[in-house]
Amino acid sequence: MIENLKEIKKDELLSEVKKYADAKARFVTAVCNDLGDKLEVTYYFNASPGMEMSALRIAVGKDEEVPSLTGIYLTAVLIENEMKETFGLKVKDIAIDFGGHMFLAQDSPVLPMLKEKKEAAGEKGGE
Amino acid sequence: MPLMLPTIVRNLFGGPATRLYPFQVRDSFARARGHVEFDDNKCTLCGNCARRCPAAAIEINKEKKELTFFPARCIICEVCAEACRRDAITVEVKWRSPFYTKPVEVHQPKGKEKAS
Amino acid sequence: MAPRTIAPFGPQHPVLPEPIQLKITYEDEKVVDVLPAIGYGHRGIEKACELNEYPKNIYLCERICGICSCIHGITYCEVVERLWPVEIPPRAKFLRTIWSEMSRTHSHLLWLGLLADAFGFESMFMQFWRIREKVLDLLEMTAGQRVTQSISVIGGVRRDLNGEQKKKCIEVLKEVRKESEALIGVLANDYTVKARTVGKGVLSKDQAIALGCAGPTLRASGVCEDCRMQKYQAYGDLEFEPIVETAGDSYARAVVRARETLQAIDLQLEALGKLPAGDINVSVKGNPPANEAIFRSEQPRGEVFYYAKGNGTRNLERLRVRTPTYANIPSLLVMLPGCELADVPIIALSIDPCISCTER
Amino acid sequence: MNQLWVAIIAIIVAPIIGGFLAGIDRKITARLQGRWGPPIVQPFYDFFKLLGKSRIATSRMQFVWIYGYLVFMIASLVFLVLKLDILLLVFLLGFAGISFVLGGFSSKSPYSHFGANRELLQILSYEPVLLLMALGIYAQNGSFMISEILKPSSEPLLASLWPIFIALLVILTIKLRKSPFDIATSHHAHQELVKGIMTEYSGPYYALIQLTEWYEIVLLLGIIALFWANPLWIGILIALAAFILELFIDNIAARMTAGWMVRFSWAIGLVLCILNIAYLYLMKGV
Amino acid sequence: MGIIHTSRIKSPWIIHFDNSSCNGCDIEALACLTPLYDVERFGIVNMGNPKHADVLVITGPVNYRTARVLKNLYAQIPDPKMVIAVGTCACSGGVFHNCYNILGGVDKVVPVDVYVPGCAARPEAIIDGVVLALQKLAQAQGVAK
Ligand code: SF4
Ligand code: SF4
Ligand code: SF4
Ligand code: SF4
Ligand code: SF4
Ligand code: SF4
Ligand code: SF4
Ligand code: SF4
Repeated sequence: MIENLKEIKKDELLSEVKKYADAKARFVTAVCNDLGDKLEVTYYFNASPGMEMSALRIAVGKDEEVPSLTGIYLTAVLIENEMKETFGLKVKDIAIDFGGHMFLAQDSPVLPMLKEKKEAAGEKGGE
Repeated sequence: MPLMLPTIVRNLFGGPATRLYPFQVRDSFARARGHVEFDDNKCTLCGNCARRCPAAAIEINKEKKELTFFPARCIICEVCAEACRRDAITVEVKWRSPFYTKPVEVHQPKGKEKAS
Repeated sequence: MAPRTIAPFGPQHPVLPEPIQLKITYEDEKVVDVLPAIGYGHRGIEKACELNEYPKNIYLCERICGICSCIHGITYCEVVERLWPVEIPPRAKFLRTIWSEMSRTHSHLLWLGLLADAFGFESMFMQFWRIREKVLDLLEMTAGQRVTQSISVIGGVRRDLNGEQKKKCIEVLKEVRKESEALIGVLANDYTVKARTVGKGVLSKDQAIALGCAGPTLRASGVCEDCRMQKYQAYGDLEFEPIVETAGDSYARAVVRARETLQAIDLQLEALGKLPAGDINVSVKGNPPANEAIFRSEQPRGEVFYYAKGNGTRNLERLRVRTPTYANIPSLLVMLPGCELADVPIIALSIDPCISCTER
Repeated sequence: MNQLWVAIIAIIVAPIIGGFLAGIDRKITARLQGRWGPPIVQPFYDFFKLLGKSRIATSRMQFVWIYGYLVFMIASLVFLVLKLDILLLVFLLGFAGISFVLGGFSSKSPYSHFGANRELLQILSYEPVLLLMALGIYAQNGSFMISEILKPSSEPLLASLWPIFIALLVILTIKLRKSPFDIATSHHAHQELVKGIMTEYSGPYYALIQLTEWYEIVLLLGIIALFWANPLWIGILIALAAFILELFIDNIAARMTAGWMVRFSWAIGLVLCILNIAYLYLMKGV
Repeated sequence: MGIIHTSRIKSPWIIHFDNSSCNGCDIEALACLTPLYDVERFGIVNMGNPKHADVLVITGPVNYRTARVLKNLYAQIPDPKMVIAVGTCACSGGVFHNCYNILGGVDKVVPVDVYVPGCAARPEAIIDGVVLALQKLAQAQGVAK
């Protein structure tokens, strides 16, 4: 159960986030989930000062574009790049775009976090 | 300004803190996790340890009646010892010595499945 | 215009034993631009956690990072316990707190040493690490390992503290407190140390919040936020007051950590004194239901965020870990430009960049 | 003929003494830090090991400059033992430093460049003081010749030149690359520059640098010993005490920045020297 | 050449490379330099510069990106050189055996002379490993002479 979770539409995202920024909330992180046909992204904020957490959740199709938060919160740079390369989430206009190779090297697996990759990834042994 | 001076003078005259390791070995703590040992007389090849090992360091081959342990994969988490109901795995306090080639321990357990 | 030089800082660099590369553009010796290049520590732990059964992940999560390993293991257990939810016995809560604070002590001493090393104060580095060994001995005595303690399981803790160990802990902790207090006095007042840290890498309060910093980096800029204020585990029963400094420079970050070291020792002593009797774990049967949970705890480097999603099977549907360094790295983009080459290691170190947890 | 033999013996003995001093340095430093420390002969092991390493070719010019560094250093040592002109000695020492810097600049590594830049700053901060020291000696003795200092009849320089002596201690810290002045490179700790100016030298060439540094230690301590030249053993004791003092300073200070170093050595060193010389001239009454 | 051979054994300068380890073994390797263990007794100095190093100490499993860096680093160390893999995951991948970005142990990329197991490898074990590596070097030289 996640407290203060608000499900919103993709188009409302930036305006909602702006409200947090104006209230001087701290951006904590975003979590991406693979729901099969859709990707669900949840953005977590911490009301500052204090430790109260709230969240915004959007669900988008796998080929839909998502606006970037980096215009408002520069710190979202890392997580947006990460979601882009591990889930294939199409984030538009990230402030510093690592082009899908922030964590992953040229020869790493592609989009490793998607569910259908599960079996393939599990087989690679240790030694 | 030389605030560090007392400390270093104390170090100079107090003698070094160094434990001259290979020549001077301290006893391990009583419950330190050093390495795991298998007791072939107790093991019944049930496979509990292999299923629970987070590092996949134990492999069980029921056909050949063999338990293979790969020390170079073991992270000494003690999970296998907790999982084993026959007390066939003990955690020793001494760490495993380094090696030139990765060892593979093949065990052929003789333990009987008790009726209990 | 002065000639520009691009020098990589890392990925293999002695001062920062962490695999991060900062591509720094210099003009003479002034930094004009920074681009962090990461990915040297990426392993794919979040995915592996979906492939493993629940208990195995404790050991995998602990190895997200070897320095806050203890708190990673505990936080994973806490978030998974919230999926059911499971309530753990009070003694287990206290023990988790004690071990968390013990690892905070060792981590902060380690960092203070590394900082001393970054400005070339070798004897201070050695001295901090010498004190730290005593804390590691305590960890080994109580938990069985110096670095990866593996004391937490879902439903409680694995090992108990007996009376003798408790006595020994109190004795050693008092010793450590006295020694670190003296050394911290040197760190905080030495002329050369101050000359190298005061006013270096200033981060204002608003910047710190906007950049989403965490932990000592945030608190050194005057923001009073500490996950322990949520009163999880035993923190509700202990006297805890977040440590805040206002200057926002490298010196303030060092002072916050130095004071937290002493505070962590006090918290341990208090918790050891109040340790309730009772069981150390409850047995948890079956798989957690399809549910989501988040949990945040305060690691030495700041707030760590765990998100877990179960699906009723013996595997997690999704685990997400946001570590404090992940939140702190963007602040380098603001702090480094404009500083001198000689200050780069100090400023980079002042956020305590730990890459292994950032990239998992 | 006699002079030649003195020079040859000095060239052979100096690195042995220097090596042992380096070993003592490491041992005492370790003890100050509460460690056991390496054996005293460790620098020799390092030296011979480096000689046996394979050579990895980088820029050729670099190695020419490194030989220059060594040769100039030996030359200035010869000047000292043959009791020749101290002003020329200071110039030769300067040339040695400059060869080292040029060696750093002739490689491609940015670390090497930064290191060379800083080494240059170091030269900038110590050369003026050394020159003024020579001038001070001239003001005292009326001659630049070292033989003049060593004359049994002459008074110890320390009596009248103690401010210059203090400035020289600051220079010694810079030259021995000790905190707070281990800017261009350092022996024990690591820093933002990896190994700074030495980054690009490997194997036998690195051994040569070490050899040069051993000469340098002996040379500098020799200059310090001149400040109490009669009897010379007191001077040598003073030099050793100065050396030990450096080890303590190294361990009670953090590394400062290059800019701070230049300011410090000029503010303290130059001012002390100039006041000293001015006083001497006034005293001698013009 | 006698003195050079002895010196090689008496003066192993190390360079430490962190692949993608959890830091556990890194801090233990660092702890070896500190007062309680002080490996400078054996002439070991942490150089941080491959061109000056003799022994490459590697912690952590190899991932796709560090594999290239590691190969590079190994090539920069002048001969003769030794490689010590410190920690279970440097030996075999250990607990990270099923992570997607991990190739496995260090020996997949560079030849390893000595493996030091343990998670994290204790400073004592690391010292044992260095001693073992030096013995191997001494033996190899005995044959070569
Ligand atoms: S004890 Fe027997 S039944 Fe139980 S897990 Fe082992 S083999 Fe299976
Ligand atoms: S993956 Fe390995 S440990 Fe897990 S169930 Fe299969 S055989 Fe057992
Ligand atoms: S100690 Fe842990 S890693 Fe080692 S074999 Fe047992 S379960 Fe596996
Ligand atoms: S060691 Fe124990 S747990 Fe493992 S197979 Fe044997 S009896 Fe079963
Ligand atoms: S001793 Fe300090 S500076 Fe040297 S490599 Fe280790 S951490 Fe870096
Ligand atoms: S912040 Fe992360 S990497 Fe750093 S010590 Fe804590 S858990 Fe480990
Ligand atoms: S910040 Fe990360 S890598 Fe560093 S010590 Fe903490 S958990 Fe480990
Ligand atoms: S062996 Fe263990 S402690 Fe060492 S780096 Fe690997 S996971 Fe970390």
